[in-house]
Amino acid sequence: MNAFPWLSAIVFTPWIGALILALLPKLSPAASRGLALLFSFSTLAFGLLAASGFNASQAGYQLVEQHRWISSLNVDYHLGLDGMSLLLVLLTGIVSPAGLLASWRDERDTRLFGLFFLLLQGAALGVFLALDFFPWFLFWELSLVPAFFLIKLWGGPGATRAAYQFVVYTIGGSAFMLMGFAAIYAATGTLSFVQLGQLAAQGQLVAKLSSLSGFWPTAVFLGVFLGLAVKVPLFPFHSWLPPAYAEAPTGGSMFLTGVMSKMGVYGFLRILWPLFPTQLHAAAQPLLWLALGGVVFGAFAAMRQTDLKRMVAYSSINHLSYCLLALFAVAAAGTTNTAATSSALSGALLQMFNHGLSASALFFCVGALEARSGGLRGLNDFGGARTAAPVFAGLCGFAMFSSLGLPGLNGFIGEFLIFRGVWGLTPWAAAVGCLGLFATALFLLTFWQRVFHGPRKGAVAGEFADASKLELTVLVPLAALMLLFGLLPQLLVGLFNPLVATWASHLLP
Amino acid sequence: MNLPVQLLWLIPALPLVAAGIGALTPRGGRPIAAGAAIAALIGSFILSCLALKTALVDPAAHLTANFSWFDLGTGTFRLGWLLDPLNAFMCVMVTFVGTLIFIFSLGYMKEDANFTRFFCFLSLFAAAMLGIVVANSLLLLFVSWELVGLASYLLIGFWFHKPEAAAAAKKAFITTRIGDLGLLLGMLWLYDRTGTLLFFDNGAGCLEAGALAGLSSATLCSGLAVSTAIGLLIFCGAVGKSGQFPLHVWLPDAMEGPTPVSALIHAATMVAAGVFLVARVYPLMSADQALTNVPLHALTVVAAIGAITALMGAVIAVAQNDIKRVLAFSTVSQLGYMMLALGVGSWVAAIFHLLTHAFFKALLFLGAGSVIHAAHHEQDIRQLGGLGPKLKVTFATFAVGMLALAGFPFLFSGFWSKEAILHAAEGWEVSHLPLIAGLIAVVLTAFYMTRLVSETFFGHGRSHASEHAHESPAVMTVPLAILAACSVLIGFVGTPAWPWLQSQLTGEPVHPHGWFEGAGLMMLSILLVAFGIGAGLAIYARRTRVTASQRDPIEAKAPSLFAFLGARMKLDELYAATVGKVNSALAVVSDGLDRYVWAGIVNFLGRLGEFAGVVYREADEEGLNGGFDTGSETLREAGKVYSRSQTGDAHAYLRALAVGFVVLVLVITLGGLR
Amino acid sequence: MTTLQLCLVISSLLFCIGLVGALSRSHTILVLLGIELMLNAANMNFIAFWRFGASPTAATGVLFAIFSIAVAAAEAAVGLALVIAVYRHQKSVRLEEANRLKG
Amino acid sequence: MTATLERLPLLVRDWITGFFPEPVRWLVSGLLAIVAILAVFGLYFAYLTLAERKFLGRFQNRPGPNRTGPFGLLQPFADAVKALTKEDIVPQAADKLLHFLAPCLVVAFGLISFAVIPFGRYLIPVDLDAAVLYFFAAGVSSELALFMAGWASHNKYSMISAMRALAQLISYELPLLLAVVPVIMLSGTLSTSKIVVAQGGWTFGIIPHWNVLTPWGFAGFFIFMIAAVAETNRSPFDLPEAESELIAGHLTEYSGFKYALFFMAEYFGMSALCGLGVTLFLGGWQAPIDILQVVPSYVWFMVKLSCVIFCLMWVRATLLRLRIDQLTRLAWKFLVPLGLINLGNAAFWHLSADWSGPLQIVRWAISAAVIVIPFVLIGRTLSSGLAPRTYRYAT
Amino acid sequence: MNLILVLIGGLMLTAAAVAMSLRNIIHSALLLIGSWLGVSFFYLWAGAEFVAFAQVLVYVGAVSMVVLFAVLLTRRDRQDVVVAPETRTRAISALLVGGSVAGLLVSAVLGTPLATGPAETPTLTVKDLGTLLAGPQAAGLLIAGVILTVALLGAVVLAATDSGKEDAS
Repeated sequence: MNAFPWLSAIVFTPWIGALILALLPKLSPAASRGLALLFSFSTLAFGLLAASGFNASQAGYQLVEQHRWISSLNVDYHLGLDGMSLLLVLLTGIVSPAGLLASWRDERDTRLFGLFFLLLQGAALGVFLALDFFPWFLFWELSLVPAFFLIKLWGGPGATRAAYQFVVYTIGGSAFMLMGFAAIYAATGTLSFVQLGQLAAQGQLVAKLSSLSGFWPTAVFLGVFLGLAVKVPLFPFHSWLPPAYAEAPTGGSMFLTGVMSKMGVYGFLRILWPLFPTQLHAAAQPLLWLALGGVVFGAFAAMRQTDLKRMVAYSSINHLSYCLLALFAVAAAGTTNTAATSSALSGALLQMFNHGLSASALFFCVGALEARSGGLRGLNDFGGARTAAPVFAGLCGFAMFSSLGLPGLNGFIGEFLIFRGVWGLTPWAAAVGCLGLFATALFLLTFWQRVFHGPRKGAVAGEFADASKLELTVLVPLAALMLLFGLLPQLLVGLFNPLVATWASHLLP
Repeated sequence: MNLPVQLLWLIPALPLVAAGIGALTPRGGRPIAAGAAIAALIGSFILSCLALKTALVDPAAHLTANFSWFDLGTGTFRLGWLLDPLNAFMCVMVTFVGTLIFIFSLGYMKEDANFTRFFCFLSLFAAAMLGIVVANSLLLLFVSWELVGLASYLLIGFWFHKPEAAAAAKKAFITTRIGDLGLLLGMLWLYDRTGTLLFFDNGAGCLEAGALAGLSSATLCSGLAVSTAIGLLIFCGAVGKSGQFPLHVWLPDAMEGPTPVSALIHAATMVAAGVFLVARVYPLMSADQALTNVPLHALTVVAAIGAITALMGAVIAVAQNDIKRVLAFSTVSQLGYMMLALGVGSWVAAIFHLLTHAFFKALLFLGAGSVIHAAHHEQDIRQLGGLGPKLKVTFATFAVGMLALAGFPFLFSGFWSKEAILHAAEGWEVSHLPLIAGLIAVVLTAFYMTRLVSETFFGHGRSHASEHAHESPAVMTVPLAILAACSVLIGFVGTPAWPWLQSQLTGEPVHPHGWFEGAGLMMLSILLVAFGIGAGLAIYARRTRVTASQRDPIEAKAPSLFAFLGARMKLDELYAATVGKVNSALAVVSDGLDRYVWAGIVNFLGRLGEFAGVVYREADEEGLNGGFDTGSETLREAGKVYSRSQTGDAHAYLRALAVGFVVLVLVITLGGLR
Repeated sequence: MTTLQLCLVISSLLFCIGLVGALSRSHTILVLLGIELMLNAANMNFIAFWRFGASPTAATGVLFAIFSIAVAAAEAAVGLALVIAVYRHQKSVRLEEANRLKG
Repeated sequence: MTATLERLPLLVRDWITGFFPEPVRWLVSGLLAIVAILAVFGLYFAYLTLAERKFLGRFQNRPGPNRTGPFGLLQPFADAVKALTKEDIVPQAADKLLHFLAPCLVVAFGLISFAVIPFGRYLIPVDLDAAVLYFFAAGVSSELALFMAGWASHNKYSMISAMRALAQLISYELPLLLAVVPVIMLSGTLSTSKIVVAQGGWTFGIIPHWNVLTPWGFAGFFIFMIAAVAETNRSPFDLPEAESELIAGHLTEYSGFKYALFFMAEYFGMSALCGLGVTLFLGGWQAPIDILQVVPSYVWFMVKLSCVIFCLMWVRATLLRLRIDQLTRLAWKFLVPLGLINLGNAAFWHLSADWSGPLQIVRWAISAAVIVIPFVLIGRTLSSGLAPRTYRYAT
Repeated sequence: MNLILVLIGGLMLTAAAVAMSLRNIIHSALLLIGSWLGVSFFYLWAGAEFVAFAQVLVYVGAVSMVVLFAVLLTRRDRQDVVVAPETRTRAISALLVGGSVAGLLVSAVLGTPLATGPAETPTLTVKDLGTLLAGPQAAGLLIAGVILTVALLGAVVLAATDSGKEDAS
């Protein structure tokens, strides 16, 4: 690979787009939409280019960019790409344009919307690529600002409250994390994930933290854990999520669920686990319960929702909890079962990607329903939509069945691998988790049945258009990707398998 | 010409492609969709025959073609195809029966607006079923298994604008999914224990001796062998899919779908999948047979479930008035037979019955479809009647099917397969209860089938629909005739005298036992059949129903029992009151936790923050500021006193300073104070 | 008489000229200027001691002079601002008339 | 060849000093420098006046002086003769001593500024360590002369104009210094010769490393030049000599050669300040392109100086005179805040000196944003509520 | 060597003494500027180049301007700059005090055996000074900065016209 800074290009191109939008206040809505979409697509393009230059048989960071940034704080501008990052970059590249297209018809200040969206996209990409806590945390917090405005300004009637709750809750968590890292910095003098990971692998991180005071390792672990757990969110830190997802504009919801929720899981895998293996191991049993709580309660709570967006939001909690379930099972078990461990981790990574695809597609469908019904999105506001709009119904069904883990579509293989791994490590957790699978099927089919089946009624009784060209543009590629990755998971697994193998073989007992 | 196992994937792939074509065909392209579906299935049929020929070259061999699906850690995850007589026979049966059902659908669905989509789903259904059959991996099987579920969901809910159909579809999917979760867990456990999900992999597969030995030797804390536990979990899947007690409730509701779909579900594809699954993993299920110190054998449970289901299905069928529901419960009952056979150790008999049942149940459902089609979608047998003379071909073929199902001696296939099962049950050492249940079911089967035929075809029409019925077109009757012929002929491949099928399935020669070895049991069952048919004729054919509202003779005798059975033993209500209640309670609890507890905690913390702010403000104003005020006041007072020494003349100050300096220096230097 | 002593004598004389000016003149601005002269004399001492002191590399004297100049500038600014303020009140710039704290 | 040309002034100096005995050579050498500056800049002043008149003429679409000598080239000498032969008038009530001292001092202070400007690679009269400080110290002294002229004339217009001039000079001293401080910070020295050396080098051989080519330097250069125009009392900041209000300002009571001295001092001051601007921001005597180094450095300096001065003439011909309150407001509310922000900007630039790769672009972007955003914001705030003037009785 | 010093000192002292005795304030201010310039020449002579320029910049450039402005702002007409002669008693007392202080200081200077440092002028570059100011003496620099800022603000507040208060008094 030549010296072109691919990763910086990935991160900053959306921001450049945002800057251009910011500097052209007189831009027409159509032009600003187009511009935003163009820059949003850059991630996919750069991501694919980076993937083409990516050596998939190697586990370490590639295309690394490291430059001294703030010498006095020992802070580097350090970007790197490994399989996990690449996976999430590609996911961002897919979800972001789709999210922009989802709000294509929103006439409210399109330029600003595109601007915030691109800002958000760049920040998320930065989180996925940064290898030093300082830039990482900058990106992490920067992502909140545009997200806040996206929810507040383009959201539904309860958006303001939801946005505040979202931001305050997340910042609250982040504050703990920041304090934790301040302690780490005080103890070790570095913020580089790579160096900290090496320290942790040699057991020195805990020793150095302990040298400050005995309770620091635990306190720091808890702080970092809180910051990440709120972001994912891990049950019971999730109460900001349903209102935020429900009130956000469709594009925002898609991005929130498709990409931002992955930031938390990514943090767990990139930071918490490598840096605090022993603490995580010690805490894994109760955490396992929490993850299971997310799986089960998320699914059952979704069953009770009458707001479709809230329902999908709860399903997100459920799906993301699978990822954490896998991680915690691995952490709880240690290194005894390499096959199960690699299964669980592969599954968690796949699940991250697949959930991004299917959940954002589901949000898109709900958004489309909302657009047709003039803002209604209750479970009982529809009926018989499949008669009126068969193509749309079919595509929506694709997303739904992908989400409930139908074999042959992408959602299944991740869940299967997670359950396979978790079963091998902590069988009872897998058994309890099955309850979530069942409930997911139940509420998604209820959704499908109430909205699409039966006689036409509610919002569908009148005029109800089938999928428009715009919707087809978004949904057909998404559906095709779901099918593709369902049939050929190797396309994704191949990217991160060496990484997973390394993880599985280097676990601490 | 043989079909190499590497090309076995073509068999499910052809209908899958047809499904794709059907999905992309617009509504107007009826011939394309239907043609593609039928042609693909005929192609699959031909390939299946070739595959069968290949398999029968060496019946004992398991031909496999495995390939890597994706990398997993240091290894890879592999899938594969399998060819042995078991799935070769299944392929032939599925494609053959499926083809006939497809052709029948041409006529039956002629007027439906969504004709193309129907064939798309049918093809998908067939493809998924064929996928189950040819899979050499439990995961691939599971994938196809779920696709079968999806296709059945789509087809049962084909007339989704009817709320009942939509509800039935959902019920089918959810109920089978409960079983599937067991299957999933079993699969996970199996994978975890053996490290592979391939059935046969040159000695490394999970159904081969090495793996099985490990599975049956390990025990759980309760003394149960691991293989037993895994087997039972996998059996859960079969229970769900094959409509076994207690998960049979979806099967009668599935009658909401179009009749060819019912035929396909009940005869060739879906319900057969469960039996096939158990037969496929039979080595695993029976791995614990050799153990004596275990509390439970997997097959015992299978036999018990099978017996219960066989009996229960037959009993409920007696009190049903919907022509398709009677057949549905007969299917439940017959599937119970098959499970019973599997449980008592004769998987061959089970497969034999599966094959014969496929033909005559397809025949019966298609016949019922023909009747419904002729009678303008009237399904209640009380409203029908007197159709015999009007629908001659349908009547004749239906009668053949009825006799086959009832096990009419010698001529009909159902007799032979049922005899094989009863024979196996007789030889089971554990208990004779399954045999007794089976025999009771024999009587009931003969009885309710006679009732069905009498009510439908004898007497005279009791409604406008039945009076103006007319025979279906040839596209529907020809498949009926073919199926009728097969229902008769198929039985002869597995008679005790010439057990060709059995020997081909097991791969070792089965010696024909003499005519009289099981003659006692055979005579008993013949008598029972005769009794059942006689009773039926006596009650229903001698005095045919006159009006639709006339009470059933049995209902007249035992109204509460009849109502109980008619309501399917109130099992649905029971489930709604237990499982459903628990489920919704859980949902309410989850939601409530979320809305009140977590949100409450968060809000409480927020309030706490506000409160702290108030406290700090008060402390600031009262405490700190107050202290400063007092201090300042004191200083000011002090200043007032001190200010009196100030005159205000700057020159004077400066002068004083300078003079003071001089004096001080002089004092120090001259006074010697240094 | 060494060079250092010469420097010190000059600065002492400058200081006293400033002092005499400050004491004898009644115009406030001139008083201030006298004081400035005294400050300058002090600064000269710093520089002289730095120049002929034990360790010129330490540069303490120079630094002190710099700070002193800075503070002197501040003093001048404030002082003259005071003069203007007083003048505005009393219409006079005579120092001895500015002996009331209340205006 | 180039080296010889480069050293040519030194060779000439050494040749001349060679005629003198060793003990007085240093004195001769110093005197030579003074004489050279007087000669060169005297001539330069002479032709600047001509050039200004010519250019102003062109700007106003008239030929300018063209009668005295070819193209009017002898006009300056004619003017000089005229000034020398005019009567020297001293008002009755004037403070005679100060009236005489003022023009002398103003020229003297204008001239001593030249001592620290590096005219070429080897051409710097006095290479002081604190040269920039010296320059400003010399610069502020000329304010004194201005005050003297105003006070001594015993004329209220002169007095008001002197007060105005002082207010203006003090106001613009601050932005001028604030614009210079970043350069000192970044090059780490007060020595003008080292500042020029620090701006040596080229990226790709064509982009010189002049301070003006950085965000902070660009902003600094403009602040510097605006302040410099004000410091030299030139249009549009020529309020002290606003003839419509103050007749001729502090020059009212001067005539003849004293008047000419003030005029000369103005041009000397302008040349010196522009010379400092060239030194600090435009790379001094450095060639703009690598390969153009064959041209001697002092030529480059004079070319740059002339360009800058031409720009000042252009400005004079184009812009209107400001009102006194607008003038001070511009300094205190616009240039000073901008200068302070630019100071922070330069600090950022200094701290981010080791950023490389794409961070360089980030560095540029941040630095540019830091100066552009306040520029826009402050500019908008100040100009808000100001509409184009409308004339009630004109249509 | 000493000749130059005596010259500078004489110039400076004369200027200061004359300035302190002149009646025209403008003239005394201008003469004082000369005296300050003399001080800066002394600094240059002593080798403290930076302090010398700072002295010129601050005293000649800033303080003198403030003084002149103050003078011009505190007069009603042109003749106000010529102040009345001081009373005899005051002048005599001032001279007495000043003379005694001068005697004291000069005798102290002459009577003290002072160590003589190096004859060579010490070199002190601006860079050294800057390093000292930004490093060990940073606190002093900051404090001086704060003092200057506060003084500036205070001066502005004091000198600013506040017509309302003026009327009230």
